[in-house]
Amino acid sequence: MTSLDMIHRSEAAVSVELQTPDMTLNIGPQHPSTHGVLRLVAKVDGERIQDVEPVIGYMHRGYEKLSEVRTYAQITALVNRIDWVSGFANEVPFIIGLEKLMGVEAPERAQWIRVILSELARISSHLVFMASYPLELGGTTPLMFALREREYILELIEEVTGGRFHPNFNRVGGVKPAYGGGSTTKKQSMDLPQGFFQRTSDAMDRMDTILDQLSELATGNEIIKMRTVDVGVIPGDKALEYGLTGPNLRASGVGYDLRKADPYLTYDQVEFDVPVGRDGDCYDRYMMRFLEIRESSKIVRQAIDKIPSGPLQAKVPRVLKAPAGQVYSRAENPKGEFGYFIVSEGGKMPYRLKIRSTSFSNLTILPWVLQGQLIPDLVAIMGSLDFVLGDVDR
Amino acid sequence: MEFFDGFWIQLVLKVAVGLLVILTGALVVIYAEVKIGGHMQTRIGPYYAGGRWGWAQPLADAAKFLQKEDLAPDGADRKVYGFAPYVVMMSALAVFAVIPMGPDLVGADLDVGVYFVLAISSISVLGVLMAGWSSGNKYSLIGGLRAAAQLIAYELPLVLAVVAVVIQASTMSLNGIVEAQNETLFTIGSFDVALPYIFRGQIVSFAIFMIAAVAELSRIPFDMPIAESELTMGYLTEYSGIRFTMFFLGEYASMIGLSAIAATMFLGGYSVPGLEGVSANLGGPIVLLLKVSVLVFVILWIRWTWPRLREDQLQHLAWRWLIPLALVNIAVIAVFKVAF
Amino acid sequence: MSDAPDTTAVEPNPLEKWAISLADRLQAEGAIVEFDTVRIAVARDQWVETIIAAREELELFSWLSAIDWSKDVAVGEGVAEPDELVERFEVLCRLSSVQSDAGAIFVTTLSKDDPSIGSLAPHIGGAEWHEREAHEMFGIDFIGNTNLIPLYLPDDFEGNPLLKSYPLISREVKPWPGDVDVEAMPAKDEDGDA
Amino acid sequence: MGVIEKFGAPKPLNWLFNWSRKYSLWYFQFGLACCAIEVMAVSGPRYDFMRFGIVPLPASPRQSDLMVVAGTVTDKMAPAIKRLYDQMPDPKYVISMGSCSNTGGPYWDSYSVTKGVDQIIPVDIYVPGCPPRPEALLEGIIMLQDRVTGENMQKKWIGIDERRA
Repeated sequence: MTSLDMIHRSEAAVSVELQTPDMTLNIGPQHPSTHGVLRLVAKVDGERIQDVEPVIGYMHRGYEKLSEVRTYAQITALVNRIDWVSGFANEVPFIIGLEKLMGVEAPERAQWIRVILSELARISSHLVFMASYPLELGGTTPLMFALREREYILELIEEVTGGRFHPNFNRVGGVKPAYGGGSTTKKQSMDLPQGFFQRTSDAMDRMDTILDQLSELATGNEIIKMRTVDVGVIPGDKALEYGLTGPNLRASGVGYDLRKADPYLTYDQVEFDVPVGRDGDCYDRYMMRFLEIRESSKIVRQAIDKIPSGPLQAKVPRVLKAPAGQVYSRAENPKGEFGYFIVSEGGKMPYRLKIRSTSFSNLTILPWVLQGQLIPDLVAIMGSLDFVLGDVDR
Repeated sequence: MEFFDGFWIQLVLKVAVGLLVILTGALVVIYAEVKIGGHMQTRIGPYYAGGRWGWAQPLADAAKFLQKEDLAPDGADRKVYGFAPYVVMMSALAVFAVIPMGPDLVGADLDVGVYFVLAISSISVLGVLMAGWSSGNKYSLIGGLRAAAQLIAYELPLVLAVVAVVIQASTMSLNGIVEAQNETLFTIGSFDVALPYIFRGQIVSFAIFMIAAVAELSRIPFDMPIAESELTMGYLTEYSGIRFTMFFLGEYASMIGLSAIAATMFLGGYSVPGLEGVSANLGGPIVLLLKVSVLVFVILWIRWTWPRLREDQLQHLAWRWLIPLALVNIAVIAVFKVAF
Repeated sequence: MSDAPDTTAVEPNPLEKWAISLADRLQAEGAIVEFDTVRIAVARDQWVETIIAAREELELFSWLSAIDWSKDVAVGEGVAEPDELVERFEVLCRLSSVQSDAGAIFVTTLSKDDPSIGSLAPHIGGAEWHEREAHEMFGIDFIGNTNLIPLYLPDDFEGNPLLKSYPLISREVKPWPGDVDVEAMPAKDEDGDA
Repeated sequence: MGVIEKFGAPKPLNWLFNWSRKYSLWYFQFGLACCAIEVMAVSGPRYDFMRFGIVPLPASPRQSDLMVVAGTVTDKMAPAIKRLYDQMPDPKYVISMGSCSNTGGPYWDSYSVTKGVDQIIPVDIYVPGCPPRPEALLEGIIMLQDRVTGENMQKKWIGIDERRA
């Protein structure tokens, strides 16, 4: 007997006492607000959620198993697609771990290129958030504005890597030699496209003005504030307990950013601020991303100034074999700490690859934070956690 | 022309012409919605349908929905489910019966026109509730209940805003209200100046009326009943094909309807200074159309700019702000009416 | 940790010093540092207590997972020296500090006969899903976690995919199509028994 | 519309019906994986599939004509996709977008991925790519529109599926 039947039947009981049986609302797996395929089984009393049980796994593709039957080079292609809005950022921790394992160090220019592309990926990921979050609150126009700007960022990524958002650009010991360099000599043609830095810094200038526009349209909007301020508050200790990282953790007042706390690549050579929130509500989580785009564009600008010339690729053996060992490497993905625990037994493929995906940990808090909220707030809270289902399910 | 004098003939003609005009209008507004919305979002919007500018997009939509399979879910209460769209559509269309488009161009010049309009337009709540209840879908049910709560909450400020106008015009006939606005207020030289009510102290009523109208239409920022990101499509979730079209057209028809009422009551309706006699009958509809277009545009503009409120915030707005404000407004208007 | 090569130099570097002192403070069995990764070996019956104690200084619960050390490898590569391998599960849990770059992976060993361990879920809310995942993927029981229902896979799915003995049927039906230097064709004698 | 099923629609009517379906493909807001982000990009200002009459309004399958299976279909998701497809009213069209939903793509050997959405629902157009570029999806949409133009409603309503023929 479904609960709806119960409601129909309870008509008779109205005169005796007003019964309101709990309704079990099944949201998803296809639902406009679930960013893909998440299912929530919510017990609701009217519009108030009493208990919610997320059902994930609709996008489970078995990454960890598939990685065990793929060579290291093939895995880089695969991991792009874990968190599909920031493909490049997924490669970075994996390749850093692998380089550590193999004792290779990428040339400095390659490291800077990784920094630039990571930050571009961060901007594009945050722009997707800036696009989809107002949409969940009902505003359609910020979506289009943010998507429009995202295209300019994707253009840059594509120019260098050849892919719009699954670049597969990292190689052990460097980055893939990009095509399209100016000269015909072989050495120069294996570099970034000509004029890339100019176009990138132009795009960053554009980004700053656009952020002002977006802040007028969305961030400063009273309705958005009404919908997000003091909604879905996550205190810092709860966030740590549930393993939240990235903007979600920083919104709760914990200023933990791996780019500062455990600098990788060349992040120790650039100056930037880490925005930290105060209340841990949806508005703070929204603002974290908003502010981080500005910081990212700062980093990109500095990287353009500081990038040295040189080779893109260190010498590595033709067949990639990692020596036996276990390494955990992590990086600050747009969504938080993204890590790979690589267990190698000396072969061409890892013996075990544990992927610490950000959104999975970020989503574990969902049942806790949704308790007692209203259905409209469910949408606001889920959106503010900014998860990607591929990153949750892997 | 004896043929046209018969009551039934006249009625059929009126209804036929009215239906044609209103439905065409609704289609135009739908087109405007996607096209203007597109341009506001730096997109092009429909482009290829019909050869140029995508002008035939709404026609294609309508013709397509005609061919769609008409589904009713197993758990649905068939009769109520089937009847609900007609209720909504009827309430949207019946409003037009009393809207004056010229001194003599009015479907039925009721003495209690205002009353009729308010009564008829609130029937749509019933249709929405029927749709939500009968669909046998939980989203529909929540959507229907939200719609009912919302429409009831906003019916009040709507009525109270209208009451202020009725007090000032001392009539409940819509024609009378237009004529009251057409009266010469003062003269500058030889030029008679008549001002619509919006410039005669009714600006607050107008604002309340428009806010409540947007809420009545369940449009952003008050579109919780069909909040896509929350309730899929709310009470519309299970409707397909021709029945969905009815709801869809009904929504846009009532958008025109409410805009026309607002134009009639606050912006002087069909009248514009200098248009009198026969030319008022000829030009009236055009004047009204222009005024309606402006209001419709504003409603579209809001839709494409703002996000939506939450259900409790919406109720909060209605009960704690709009209704008290409307009451104060009535008191002020009444005092002025008596005093001057 | 028999198979992990001892890369410790003669004089411990700061990271190793820290790791050893952490292991001492937590009364763990030992610490291994390789490739900047700290692993702290924990006795199975001390698991929950150690992790809770460690959260005093490593606040962020990062992840929990497991490794299946097995000789029976259906797909992919096995261990380097299968003859010396002790078949076992390793349960790993990573905690990290949010004040510094410190972080450690806590490791405990479970025998294949009795793959069960105390659950962290009642103490660390975030562990619940990770334990569900490990339960589903490896068949490890977490005693005290009341919600060990499948997390990822459909209800009628059988087997624990991340066990080394779990085959990928698709590969057997149709081997890797390209002539890339990936691996040899799957051996014929592998049993597709999930 | 039993008449049309028996005698077929006269040509102008058939044309009108086909034309209206061609330019009014309401797209069901439904995304699975990476490709869904590309669909978002296609709905965005630079590509804007609303030009072709793809209106991304309905969030419910009941009002939609076009389903773009954008992304990896897993065995857990497959029944839900089948159900959503069944909930769509006829006439309806399916575009399978991306390698994953065409064949399983990079997850061809996974234990949890359905190798091709055409195992569960009929597909009109396959768009290759991982993910397909927005231009590729637009091409797929135009191909679908061309296909709709040549359809015979009589056959369709009787139940002759030209896709299967």
